[in-house]
Amino acid sequence: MATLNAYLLVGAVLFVCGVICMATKRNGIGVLMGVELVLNGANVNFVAFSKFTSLGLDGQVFSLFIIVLAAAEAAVALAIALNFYNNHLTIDVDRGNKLKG
Amino acid sequence: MTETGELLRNLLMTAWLLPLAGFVVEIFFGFGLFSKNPRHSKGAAWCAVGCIGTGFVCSLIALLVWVNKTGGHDTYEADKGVEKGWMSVIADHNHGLHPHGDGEHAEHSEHEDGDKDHAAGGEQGHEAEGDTDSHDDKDAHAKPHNEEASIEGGEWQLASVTAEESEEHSETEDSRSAAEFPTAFSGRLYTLGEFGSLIVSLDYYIDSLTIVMFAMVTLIATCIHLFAIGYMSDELTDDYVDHFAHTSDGKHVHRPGRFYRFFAFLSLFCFSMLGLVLAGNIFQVFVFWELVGICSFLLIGFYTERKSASDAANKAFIMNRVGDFGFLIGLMVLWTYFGTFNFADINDEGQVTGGLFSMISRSTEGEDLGNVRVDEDGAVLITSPEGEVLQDADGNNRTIPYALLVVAGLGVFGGCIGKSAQFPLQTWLPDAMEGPTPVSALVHSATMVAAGVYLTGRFYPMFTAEVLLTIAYIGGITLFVAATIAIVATDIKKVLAYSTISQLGYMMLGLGVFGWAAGLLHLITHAFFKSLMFLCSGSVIHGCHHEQEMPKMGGLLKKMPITAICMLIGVLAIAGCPLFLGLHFSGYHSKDAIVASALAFSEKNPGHFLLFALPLITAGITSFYMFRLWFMTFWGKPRDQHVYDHAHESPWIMCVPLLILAPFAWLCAYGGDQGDLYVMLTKDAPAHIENGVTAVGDGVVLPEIQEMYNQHEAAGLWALTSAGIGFVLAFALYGMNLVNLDEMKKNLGAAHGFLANKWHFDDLYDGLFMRPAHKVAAFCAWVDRTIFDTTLHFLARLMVIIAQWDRIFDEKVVDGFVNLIASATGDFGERLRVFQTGRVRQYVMFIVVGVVILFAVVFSTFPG
Amino acid sequence: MSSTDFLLVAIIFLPSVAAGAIALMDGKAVGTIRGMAFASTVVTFVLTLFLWGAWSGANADSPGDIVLLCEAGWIKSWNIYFRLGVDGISLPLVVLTGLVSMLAAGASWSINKQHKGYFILFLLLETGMMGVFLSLDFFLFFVFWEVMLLPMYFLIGIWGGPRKEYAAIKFFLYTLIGGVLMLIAMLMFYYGSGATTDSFNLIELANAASGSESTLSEFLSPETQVIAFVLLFIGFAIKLPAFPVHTWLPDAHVEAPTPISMILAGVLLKLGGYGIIRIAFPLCPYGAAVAAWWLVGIGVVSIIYGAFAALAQTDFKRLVAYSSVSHMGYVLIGLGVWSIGGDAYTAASRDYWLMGIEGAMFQMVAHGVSSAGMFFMVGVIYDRVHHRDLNKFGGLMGKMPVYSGLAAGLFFAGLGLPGLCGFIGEIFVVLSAWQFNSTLAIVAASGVILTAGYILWALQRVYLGSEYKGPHEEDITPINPREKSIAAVLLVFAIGLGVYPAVVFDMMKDSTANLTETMEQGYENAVPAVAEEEPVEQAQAMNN
Amino acid sequence: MSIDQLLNTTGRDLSVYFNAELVLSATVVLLLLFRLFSIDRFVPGSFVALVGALVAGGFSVQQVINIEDGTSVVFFAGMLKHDLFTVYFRIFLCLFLILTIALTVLTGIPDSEDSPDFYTLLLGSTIGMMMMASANHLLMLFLGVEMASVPSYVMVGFLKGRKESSEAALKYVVYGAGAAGVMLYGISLIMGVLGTGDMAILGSQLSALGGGLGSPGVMTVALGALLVLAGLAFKLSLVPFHFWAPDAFEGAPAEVAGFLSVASKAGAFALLVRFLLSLTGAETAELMTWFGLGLGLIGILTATYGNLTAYGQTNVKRLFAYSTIAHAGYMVMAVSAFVVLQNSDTATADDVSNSLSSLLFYLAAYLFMNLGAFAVVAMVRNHTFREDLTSLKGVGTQGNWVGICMAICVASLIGIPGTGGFFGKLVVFASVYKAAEVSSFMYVVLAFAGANTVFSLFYYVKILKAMYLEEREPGIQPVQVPTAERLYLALLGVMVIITGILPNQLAVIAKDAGQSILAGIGG
Repeated sequence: MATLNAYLLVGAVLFVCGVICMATKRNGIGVLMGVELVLNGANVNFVAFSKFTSLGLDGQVFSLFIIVLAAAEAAVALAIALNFYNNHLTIDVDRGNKLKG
Repeated sequence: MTETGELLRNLLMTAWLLPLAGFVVEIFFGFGLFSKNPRHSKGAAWCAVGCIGTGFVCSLIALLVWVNKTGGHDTYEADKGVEKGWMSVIADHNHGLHPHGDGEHAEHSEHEDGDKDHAAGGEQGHEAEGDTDSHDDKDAHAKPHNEEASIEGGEWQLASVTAEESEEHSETEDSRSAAEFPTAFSGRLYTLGEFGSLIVSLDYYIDSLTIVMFAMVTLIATCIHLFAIGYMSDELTDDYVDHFAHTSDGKHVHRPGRFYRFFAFLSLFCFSMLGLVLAGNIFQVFVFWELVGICSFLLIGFYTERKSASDAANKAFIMNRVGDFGFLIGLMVLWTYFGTFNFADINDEGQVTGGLFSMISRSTEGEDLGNVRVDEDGAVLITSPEGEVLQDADGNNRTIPYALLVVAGLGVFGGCIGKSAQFPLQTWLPDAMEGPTPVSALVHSATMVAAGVYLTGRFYPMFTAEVLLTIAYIGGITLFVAATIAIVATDIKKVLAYSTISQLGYMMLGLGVFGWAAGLLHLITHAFFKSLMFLCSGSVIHGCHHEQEMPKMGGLLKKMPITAICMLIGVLAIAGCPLFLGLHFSGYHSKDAIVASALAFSEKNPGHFLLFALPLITAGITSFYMFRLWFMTFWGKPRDQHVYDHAHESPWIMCVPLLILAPFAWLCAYGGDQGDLYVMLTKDAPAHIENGVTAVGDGVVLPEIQEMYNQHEAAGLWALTSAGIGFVLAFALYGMNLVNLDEMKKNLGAAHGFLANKWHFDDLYDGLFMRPAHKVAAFCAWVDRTIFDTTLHFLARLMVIIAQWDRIFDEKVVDGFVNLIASATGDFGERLRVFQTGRVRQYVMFIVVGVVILFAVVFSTFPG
Repeated sequence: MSSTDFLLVAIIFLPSVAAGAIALMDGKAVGTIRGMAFASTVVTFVLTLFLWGAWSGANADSPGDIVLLCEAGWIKSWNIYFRLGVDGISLPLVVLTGLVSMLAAGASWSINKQHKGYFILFLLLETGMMGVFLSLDFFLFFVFWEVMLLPMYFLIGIWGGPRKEYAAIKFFLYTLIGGVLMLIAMLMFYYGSGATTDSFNLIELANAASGSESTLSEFLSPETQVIAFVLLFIGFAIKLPAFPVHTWLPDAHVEAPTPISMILAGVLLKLGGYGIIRIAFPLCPYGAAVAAWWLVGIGVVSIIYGAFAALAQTDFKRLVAYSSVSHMGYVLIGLGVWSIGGDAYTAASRDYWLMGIEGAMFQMVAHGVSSAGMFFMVGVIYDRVHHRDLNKFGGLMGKMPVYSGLAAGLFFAGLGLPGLCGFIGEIFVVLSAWQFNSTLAIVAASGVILTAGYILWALQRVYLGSEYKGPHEEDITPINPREKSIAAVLLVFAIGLGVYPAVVFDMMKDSTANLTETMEQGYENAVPAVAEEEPVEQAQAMNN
Repeated sequence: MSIDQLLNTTGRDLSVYFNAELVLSATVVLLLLFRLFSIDRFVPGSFVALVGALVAGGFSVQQVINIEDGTSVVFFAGMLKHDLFTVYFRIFLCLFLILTIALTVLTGIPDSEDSPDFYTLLLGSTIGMMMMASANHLLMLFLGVEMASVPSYVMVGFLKGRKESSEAALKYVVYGAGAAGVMLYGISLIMGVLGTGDMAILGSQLSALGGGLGSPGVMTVALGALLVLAGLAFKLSLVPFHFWAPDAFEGAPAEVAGFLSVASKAGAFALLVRFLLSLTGAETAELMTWFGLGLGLIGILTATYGNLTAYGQTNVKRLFAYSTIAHAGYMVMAVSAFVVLQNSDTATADDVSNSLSSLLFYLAAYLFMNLGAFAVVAMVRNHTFREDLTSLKGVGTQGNWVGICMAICVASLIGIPGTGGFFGKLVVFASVYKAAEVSSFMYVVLAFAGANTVFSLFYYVKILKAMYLEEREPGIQPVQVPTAERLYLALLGVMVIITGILPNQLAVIAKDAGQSILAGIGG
């Protein structure tokens, strides 16, 4: 029987993976995938907490919302990525370095 | 306030304020308000003459009133007064002064009327001569017959009034306090500022010294105004060519004449000078002290186009300010410890406030230091007019540390040093000769420079023995140094200037050796003969078309006899020449008195022998250089034919003043220490000069007045011998040309050079003060630029360098302190900008880093 | 609203109203704009004279108190009120402001671009100045204080000389720093007095500080008073300006156009001194007593430093600017000569301090006249030859005799010549200083030599001499009637104040006497508190 | 709770407490429908949006009238909370929305083609912010943030053809998503440990955990809270989560930048206050004080960073972005003071509500001055097609309204008395000073706040200098704005001054709002 901590560990790993993905991927889509990982890391936590603690259904509801929101956000993010591509003819996020300082 | 007091006040204030009114009118002359062609009009001059002339008449009336009133009462008052401090001093003094006068009380009431008339009449006639000039000799000769009687009588009358006045004063002054200032009138004009118990006001203080000074100043000023109408007449033009001022292309400066302005300044000066004399408190003296200074500045720099003139004006004013700095310190001490500036006690609605002169009481009690009352700690006690020790709110005795009293005295005297061109601040006066000659005559010989002596005399009660000794030495050094320089000076005005310094030194020395009356007598006599000589020199310069160098003159006696004779009278007066029938030249009396005081002093204090030797030797030097001047100018053959050919006697408007002044220069001190003038002056002498001061420890002994009188004969002989030698030498060298002067000059080159360079004082001051001051100034400016602006700026840059940051913020917009913050913050901001890399992946890293850092911070500082 | 309320409000806001009217005018109607602006300053000046009359009536009833109070609610949630009033300390400065503003408006004919904006800002500035002098609510005071910043920034920055931007921002920066410190001090008083209805009321705060009856139940502890005083003092010292924080002044004065230099020197510097008297002193008597030595010391350094710096300048206007630093040093000395707490302090010492304060106040008024005059005179010649290099003048006495005469008079007033206004303030301050500290007094007195030095030297280089040595000689025309009348008015005031200074002293004497008494009370109130705490601290130290 | 009850209450909630949001949502739908049926050719999208915003604003104002003093109502099954605080922000946001729409109409930034989309996004984002202001559950917290953020990502990238715009949008979305993830993770920890997401009881749950501050439970909650705060800090652009802001502002149109700088901050601050209050329980004073001081530190860093970095900027929008960061720093100081005071024994209730109201006041004053500044930037851009400082040169001396409005706004941003910015700063400083009596660290905060006022002078004056002291460069178009724009600018300028010289009413309202939320948590 997996314990709460095990789930939490999985969540944390997902979270960290996501962050690392965001920070290292040069491909815009890859970065967005990292975002999904981060969100889902939290999702795992919620579901685990709802199972093991008094949080109850709240956690599961929360995770549902997150999934929906992640979808919406992904849609927007993809649109923006597409726009970026239109302008830069690449999806390499490092090429977007005009704004700085 | 008595009627007499009011009358005197009104008269003197009229004399004082008229020149101010004159100034206001005259200064607007240039606008053509009063005349269609202001540049050609003498209106301003006549306005000025009218003002100062009226002032003179007022002063004269005041003098007569004073003599009359003070002489108009019975002598029993004097007996009453014997019991009272100051009064008794005067009375005793008179007894001591005149052996003949002893026991003659009974006669006085009989003599009363006649004496009074004579005293008044004598003076009146005396002065009236000045105006009319015609009966000069007759009156002068007529006087001696009644001399003895009139002097004694007049003097007794004057003395007797002291107590009488004190009764009359009771309206404003407590009779007791008035008794201490028996013939003095004092009151308030208006208040400048009132701070709790402290009041700063404008007051007036009228005593015999004031009145004598008023008469002297107004008379001389009137004469000089008249003289100046002639002397300055070439300014009456629209195109005045100044031959001494050049433009950069070498041409002479052309400018409109400024006749009216000269007289405006003269009027302003007269106002200031009279205000100084009339002042009733030391603060007010300071006020007018500065005002005469600025008038002197304006008049010295009258030829504004000449660099030398404006330099001299600046020098005069700034050197005076150096002295005034001391004056200011004195004022601060006095103000802090005495809480008043008033000379005399002031009575406000029955409440008598002590004046300075009654706050230091002199007694001969055992515990006292010198003759000043002190407490057990050696601090000087401050007393009320009644002679009781004052107490502060906590019930402690009010005191002033003895040292601070000395500081106060020295400080005030410091002002006198500057104003009277004493060593070490003497160098401005010769330069001041850049001003027109009437200015030199009025401001820089007769009146303003004598103000220092006047103040020293006026403030005498506050000086301690140490201060007096300083005064004496300063005077001694000055009189010798200046006289030696005068030997080699060739500019006729410069000789007179150095002579003035030297004579002022005499006065200071006289005052310093406790010869109060001697010093002030010399002040008056000197004023007359020196102004006369300056006017004569002005006449010579005018006659020789602005030639001032004596080596180019000679033989002018024939061309300008009036000038020459008048000058000779002046020379004889300054040399101290005696004459038959008691018609001694005034300098004889006054210098004799000073030398006698010095002799008495050095007998008491053998260690200070120099104080006798210096004036004695200098008497000879004085005689030498003055006769040198006269011989070089008027005697012998013309040295420069061109100058001689064009020389001419001055017009009547310039000669008349000479003729008016000459008899005064000759005879004003008639009678010496028994003469009218002397007696009148001593009427209000400070109380403690009578008895002298006994030394405490190693201190100096100040001689009694009687001891000085005893030395008169001996001193007179000494001085006469010395002067005689001087005359003989001068006659030999310049009158008969026995020696080749050029040879001598060559042989004595070093000494001559030293003297011709005025003992190198100017160089010394330049190196000591002027250059350092400008250095410091430059330093301050540099500090402002550097310390406050650049250094911090530099630090900001240093910070950048240390940080190895290569994008130095190079905004050129701002520098300095703003730049510090601006560039420091700017640099810092720039460095912060590097974090804003513009790369989104790094941004994400920053989130992580941020969270981790926060995490670390959280759990390192977590309260649990 | 009573008539006196109206008077006070009108004095403050009339210039603003005029500014509003000008804003609606056509910018090309230069003459009308000038006339309008000048007229409004004249009316304001006349109103200040009416205020004088109203004040003297009210002051007779309650000598020395702040009278003609006018109060209206403003920001009630923060206990901020619109409180105005006048007493003998503010009145002379109000009149001075009216006068200098009027003359500066007259001097503004030389402004040659963007007249409309200039006069709007100018009038707003006058509102700010009047507001500072008349407000009795700390917050209101602060608002007016800071409100002047922006107009001044633009006035210097747009119409100024070559380095105008630098000067403007420097002025802005320094004043803002001072303002921030003052803001913090203001909060200290607000909360220190319990944040109640009267916590911004300067009168009640002063009452509380002096320990007399007050609507405020609590007040700052003595230690806090010291901190508050330091904060306030720095803020005011910047404006004054005092030695280490003076460097904005030369730049601002030099770069500003002539009328603004007149305002700066004539009025703005006085705000610093006024702030100290009106706020820093009565609100922190204990702090003032503790800091007295610093005040005097800084004052002395300012005098000497300013004088030396002036001596070194070659720019005519800069010289005058540094002379302001020097002259305002006397103000600090006069205010600071409070030897309370020392052994030698007696009832008489307070009189000397009173003399110092009144001398300082007089010095502010006198400097307002003389320095405004000096700046104006510099401006007159600058308008003609467009340079200010002292070494390139000379001979103006011959070319512009009337101008030179007037200028000499005004410069002599700056020099401290008796009979002119500069003398009275300086001498009274110096005289009062010896009882405080003789050394400092002597050093301060030595300033008279330096002052004479730099002023005379400048006069010699500019006015005397045989010929004019600089460029644009052909443009040197005689002074015109407008300039002549401005200078003459200033000179008349300089002479009048110098000859009869009692006119100013009479105005302020009751108020300053009140001030010294209450501050003495305040100090004595605070001393037991300090004395009590010390044993406690010692006991704690023992326990530890 | 039965379904009937639920339906009933929901109906009531919708019509009474949620009507403003409802109107805005309806407007969004309407906009989309109009586009669908091409009605937008006859009825401009801006008009529809404006009407919607006005109606929503009207409802919000009506809520003020209806609300009873000091009451708070929980609705939507405890998800949202209705009190004066909420209403205050609703009105604030509606007002701002109206002004923004007006501005976009004047400057014409969305062309008619795109305008329904643009206003849809704008309105959607505003709804999210309103939800942030009324959130009473951690779920709503998250939803609100996301709802406000997601449309704003798009708005930043609205200038489709511009490289900078798309780059800015991408950065914003990535950064925002990352921050959301972090926040979400924090929420999960808090909810997991405390067993609830209801913000009303978080505090009591936390207190009930016991075991002192060192216990793992509390530590975990603290960590969770920290992560949530990091997410909020992203919205507030606090250092070190500010990186998106300058880039996004520079890339976005000035109108959008203005909107983001004010509105999303307002919502986020409301949320921050609510979140921090929710954690306050009987035993949490020490923890919360510590959070408060931490916020103070963040405030120092943020204000200093913003002001210093702004100095070197040449792009006006970027400069104002840093200015926005700096002002967020001041406001966080107010929050910090509020938290410190709220958790101290000595501070009175009045002090606490004053400190909260200082934040609310500052926000209101900031609304006008910052919008004014961005409006000027937008208008100048329309004439010069540039947004750098050089393009502003000489604009002021041309004597038009743009310069005066900008001068007033800049003065207010500096904090010159007579402007709203000054009074805002004063009340913030006052709260910090008051808090310093509790914790002396706040003196440091106060000192930095003061110093930052001075620092900020430099770059603000650069703007004034360019506008007034420098000559217009040749070849740059003069800026002469039409009357409507003048009036708009005049309105903002006047409002800045009114908030400065007659701030009493606003201060009273802000105080009431502050008191209401405090009353809501029962002290």
